[in-house]
Amino acid sequence: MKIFGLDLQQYETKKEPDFRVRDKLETITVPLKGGFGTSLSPRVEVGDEVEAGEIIARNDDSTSTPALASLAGEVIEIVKLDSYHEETGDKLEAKVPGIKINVSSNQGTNGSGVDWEKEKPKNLRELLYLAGLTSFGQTGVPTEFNSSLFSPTEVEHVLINGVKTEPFVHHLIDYGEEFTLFKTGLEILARAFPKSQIHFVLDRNTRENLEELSSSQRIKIHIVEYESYMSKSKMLARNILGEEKLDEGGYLLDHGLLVLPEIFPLAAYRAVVEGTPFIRGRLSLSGPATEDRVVETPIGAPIKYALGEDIMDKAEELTIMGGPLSGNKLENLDLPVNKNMDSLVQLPKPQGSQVLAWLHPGLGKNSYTNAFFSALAPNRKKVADSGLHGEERPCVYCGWCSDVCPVDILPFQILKTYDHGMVDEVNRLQPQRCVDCGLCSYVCPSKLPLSETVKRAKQDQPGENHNYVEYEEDEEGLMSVITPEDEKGRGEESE
Amino acid sequence: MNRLERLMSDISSYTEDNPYLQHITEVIDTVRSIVFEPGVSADKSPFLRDYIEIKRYMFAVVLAVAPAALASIYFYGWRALAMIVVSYVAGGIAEVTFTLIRKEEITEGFLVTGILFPLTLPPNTPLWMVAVGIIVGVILGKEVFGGTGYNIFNPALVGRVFLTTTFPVATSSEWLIPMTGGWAGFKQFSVDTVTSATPLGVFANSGTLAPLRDLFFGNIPGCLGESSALLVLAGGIFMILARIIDWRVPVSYLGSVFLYSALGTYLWPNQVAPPVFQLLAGGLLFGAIYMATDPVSSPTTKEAKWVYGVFLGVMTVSIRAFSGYPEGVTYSILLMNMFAPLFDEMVMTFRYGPIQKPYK
Amino acid sequence: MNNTKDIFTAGLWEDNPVFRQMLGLCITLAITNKVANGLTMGVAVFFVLTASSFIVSLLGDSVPRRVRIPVFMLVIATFVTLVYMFLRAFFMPLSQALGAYVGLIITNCVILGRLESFSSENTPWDSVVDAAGVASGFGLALIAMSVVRELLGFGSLFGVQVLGSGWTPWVSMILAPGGFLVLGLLIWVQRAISPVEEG
Amino acid sequence: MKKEIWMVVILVLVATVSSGVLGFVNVTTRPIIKRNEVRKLRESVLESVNVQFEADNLVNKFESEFRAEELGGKDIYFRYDDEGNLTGVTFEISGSGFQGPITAIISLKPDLETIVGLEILDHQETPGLGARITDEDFLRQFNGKIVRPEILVVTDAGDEENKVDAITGATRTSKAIQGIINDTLSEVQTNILTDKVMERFSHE
Repeated sequence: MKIFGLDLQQYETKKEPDFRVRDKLETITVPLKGGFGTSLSPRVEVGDEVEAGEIIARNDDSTSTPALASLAGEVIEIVKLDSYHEETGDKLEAKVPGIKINVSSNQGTNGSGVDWEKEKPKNLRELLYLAGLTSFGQTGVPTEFNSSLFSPTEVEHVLINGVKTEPFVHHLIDYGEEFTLFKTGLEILARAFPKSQIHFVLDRNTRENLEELSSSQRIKIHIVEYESYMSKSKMLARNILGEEKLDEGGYLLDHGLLVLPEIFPLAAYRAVVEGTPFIRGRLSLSGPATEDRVVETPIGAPIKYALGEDIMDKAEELTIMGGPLSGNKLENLDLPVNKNMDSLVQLPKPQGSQVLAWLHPGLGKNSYTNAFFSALAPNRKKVADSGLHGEERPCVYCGWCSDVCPVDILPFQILKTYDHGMVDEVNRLQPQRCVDCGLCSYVCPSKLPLSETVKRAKQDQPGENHNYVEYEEDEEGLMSVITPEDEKGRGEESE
Repeated sequence: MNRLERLMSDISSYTEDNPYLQHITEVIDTVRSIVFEPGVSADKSPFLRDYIEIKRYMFAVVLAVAPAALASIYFYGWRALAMIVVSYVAGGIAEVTFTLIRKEEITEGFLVTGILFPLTLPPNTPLWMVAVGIIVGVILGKEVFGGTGYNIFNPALVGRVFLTTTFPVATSSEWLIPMTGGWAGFKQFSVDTVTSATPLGVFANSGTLAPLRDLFFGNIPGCLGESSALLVLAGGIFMILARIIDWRVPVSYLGSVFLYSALGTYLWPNQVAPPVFQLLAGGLLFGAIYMATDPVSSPTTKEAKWVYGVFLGVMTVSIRAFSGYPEGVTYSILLMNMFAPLFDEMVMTFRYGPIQKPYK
Repeated sequence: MNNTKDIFTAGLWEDNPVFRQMLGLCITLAITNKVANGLTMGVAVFFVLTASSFIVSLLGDSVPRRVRIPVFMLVIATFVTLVYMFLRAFFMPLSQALGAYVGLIITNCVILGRLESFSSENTPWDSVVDAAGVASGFGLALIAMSVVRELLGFGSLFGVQVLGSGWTPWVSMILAPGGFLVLGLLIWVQRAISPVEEG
Repeated sequence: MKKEIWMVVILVLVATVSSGVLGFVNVTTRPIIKRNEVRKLRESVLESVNVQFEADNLVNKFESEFRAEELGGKDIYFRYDDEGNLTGVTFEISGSGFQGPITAIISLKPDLETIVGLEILDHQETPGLGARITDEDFLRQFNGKIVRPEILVVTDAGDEENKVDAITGATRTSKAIQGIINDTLSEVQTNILTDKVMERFSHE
């Protein structure tokens, strides 16, 4: 227990998650956009029969990654799916097209693998592209195809982010049983990007014995402290690239860094060695309002089905996509699972109506301050809920937001200057350093929208590339994407 | 939802609809939010929020100052409590009236001002002066700037300075000798043994130093809250551990007082009192722990807090030694309050460079 | 602006030199701790302002632009010196209380401002009315401030104890800080009664 | 060219008229102003020795009581009894107070140590606080006090012959008065008066 620090571990439910597989499905809806890239146009029509693993949408003209049918069946409808802004979580006007398939067989694919040690790197990258794996990363995985803004030669470092430090969130990989596969996946990556260094970053709690990995020169292991902000790719990149480079803004791949999720090496192993494309995603469910589990499910299955019916019992509780500190509210549990969904957290609604809450000793309340006497009762279970625990008040300049900030910015000053429209002052305060950890909003006693404001200030930065792609609505009301290439061009023009 | 809460929400919605009562809805809602924690979920990330809130934040200060307040009753009788009550009532009415007229929100900062203010006054201050002082402090020290969070000066000290300049005879010429032994002040309403000077005043006039033991435990004449160094320190340690105040300000303030007065005693022994006496006498500890650390009116960056504390110390010792006033804590804090934003600005310029004006 | 009443009331209230235009604050803060001082200063300024306005508007266009300030100053200085000597001769205690501030009426920007912006371009009658309005506004501000300050600071008005002998004097009201406080509060009151139009 | 000449003409004209008017007024008021000043000084001097006077007999009274002499650049007013014996010395003392200079009139017995009376001529002390040095209650305390070795203005004077009570809440001003009396007196005693007074004594 830390006296002078933010100890979010107190919230953790320490038990191991329950691994399970979901594959009894009647219909699935494969979204034609998941992760980085423009949304695709379907290559199938209603009535077509598709095989599991068959490419059902592909668009070589714009930056994208093919979409695959995750189960065999008949295409029954092309639907429009709700879409959410990936950064703010706001529901967008535009819809994402999806292909609804009436499942005829829950069997997987019968593909055949290749001997990865003999394949050329270029072929390995092609395999990754065809397996639908190249939509990961901030700007996609570079291949010979049009899957990323960058070319494979620009990749200097590949970083596998095995850090899960936001409260409650589980790892998607069982580092015990699946470790060999995972390790092979890393070696495949090393071959696919022969001129780059592979980094695998873990938090301290994940696995103790790592000698097996460090045998290879090409794969470097990093172990980071268990802090809630450490899982942010920008934060990890600091260790590899150094602060100065990151403060310039831009994409990580501008500096040659490709950050990929921990599921990637395993998926790459399956795609290359077993010949199974990425049609089964993994999703962790956790949080105090639900049962903890990690589920493997065909992409396109409705979320609530993928996780199990019992999630519906908790539907009135808040469901968050991503971690509780930086995730987005998920209102519609009928949405299909897409490729880059990895974790759901369910937090209970606040109980409310506690009489004179501010006079209670608060032994079960974890807090940055010790104004609660919970520090005196370390063994007592700490309650977590989605409550604001107070009303919004003017800033009193307590300075806690800048104390907890891992990248040394002054969120309250950014809020003050941003709200007054003082653009130059905001720019001076370097909001682009922010890694979106959300801790400033977490600790704020005045309940001010600090992290939200810093995010907005960051997006307004001159010369700052948006981390995410901007969307526009086309004539049919479907989402079309301003390709980041266009955006790059625009940026240069306007400056 | 229990009966009381339902009743309050009924009252609230009734006043909202009634055109004649609309303007007191704010008061009802404030009372409601004080009594019941509103069960509102965060609607933007992070969805997990710390349990700390302004009410608890402010209440922690009240909790920290409570021992010193109790001690003031012990030393000076129940009149000390009467002063605190008058301060809360008069200041509360001023605050609520003002916020209602200005149609602003009622904020919780007054919880702290209301108790800190009377503790900075001499124990024999007439009760009506306490009321005048807190009203001036709340309105001119805080509300005219926009309420809690926007004030430049520490409102309690604004009230105090107003009283000492307006009623100098009543607030700085006569002091009471505290009672000790047994139940002391808990048995009576007021004390009437009068003396003419505090230990600092005695030093300024005659160069005599009060015994340090008395200064530490509280057997000395002075303002209500400042008499016992021990209890003030205890409150300070609690607040530092609870993160309510930053340790940098008191440490740099007291440290610079110590160093400067050590040097000063060596150079001008007749004017500058020795360091330990300086630390324990007068309102220095109370000011360093409860006043200089007021988050709104002090700097917010860590480096600026150091600078602020050092300046405070130098200024306090200088005023004590070389000016007409035996005590200088109030004036130095108010003066440095004005410089707090400047120090922050300097730190930001140092850390992030000057403001770039690209289009000019 | 030809309406006599409009000209007068503008100076008296809407464009009050102290509360609205923030002019002549040095004098306002310095001498308003007693009503007698405030009144005397008000009368003195009234005399100097109306008289010099009248003279300046008579001179009118015959003064070349480039020497207008020296001419104005000469006119003002003449009247101020008159007042100064008059007070010293016949109201010795008052003149001592006002100290250097009578002499400083010369540099009072209210006066120079009116001469420059109004009297030099208008008819003698309008100028005198305007001067009277502005000077009354100035006097009104002085008296309002000094009433508050003397009442609280001494418990008296014109030196007569009105709040009883038990009144505890509010010393700060007599001193400069009280001047600032009362000025600020009165500006607040004036603006609450007739709000400033934005823009 | 014509413009410049006109400018000069106007300036000269205005200046002439202005100085003419002021000159006239000055001539008329100067005697009155002068009289006022002298009057005030004389009133204070008379009050310091506690001599009653009426507004119309001020001049007579003053001239019958005092003889003014300038010694060492200072106006000293000597007072004699009917037989011509020196009975008192009065002069102006001044020094810095808390807020600004303080000028006062002090009257002494011929021993130059016993105070007969003290009057404040001018000061800038805080009204209601330091300004209470002009109060009769404060000033009357000095009557009969002896400046030996020096006068002390303290919080509780008792009956001691060189101590007076300070003004509550105005310690600085009280100390200033103490300083002004002690400093000026010792200076005047040693440098200007002692010889002169001794001479008078022996002479008479």
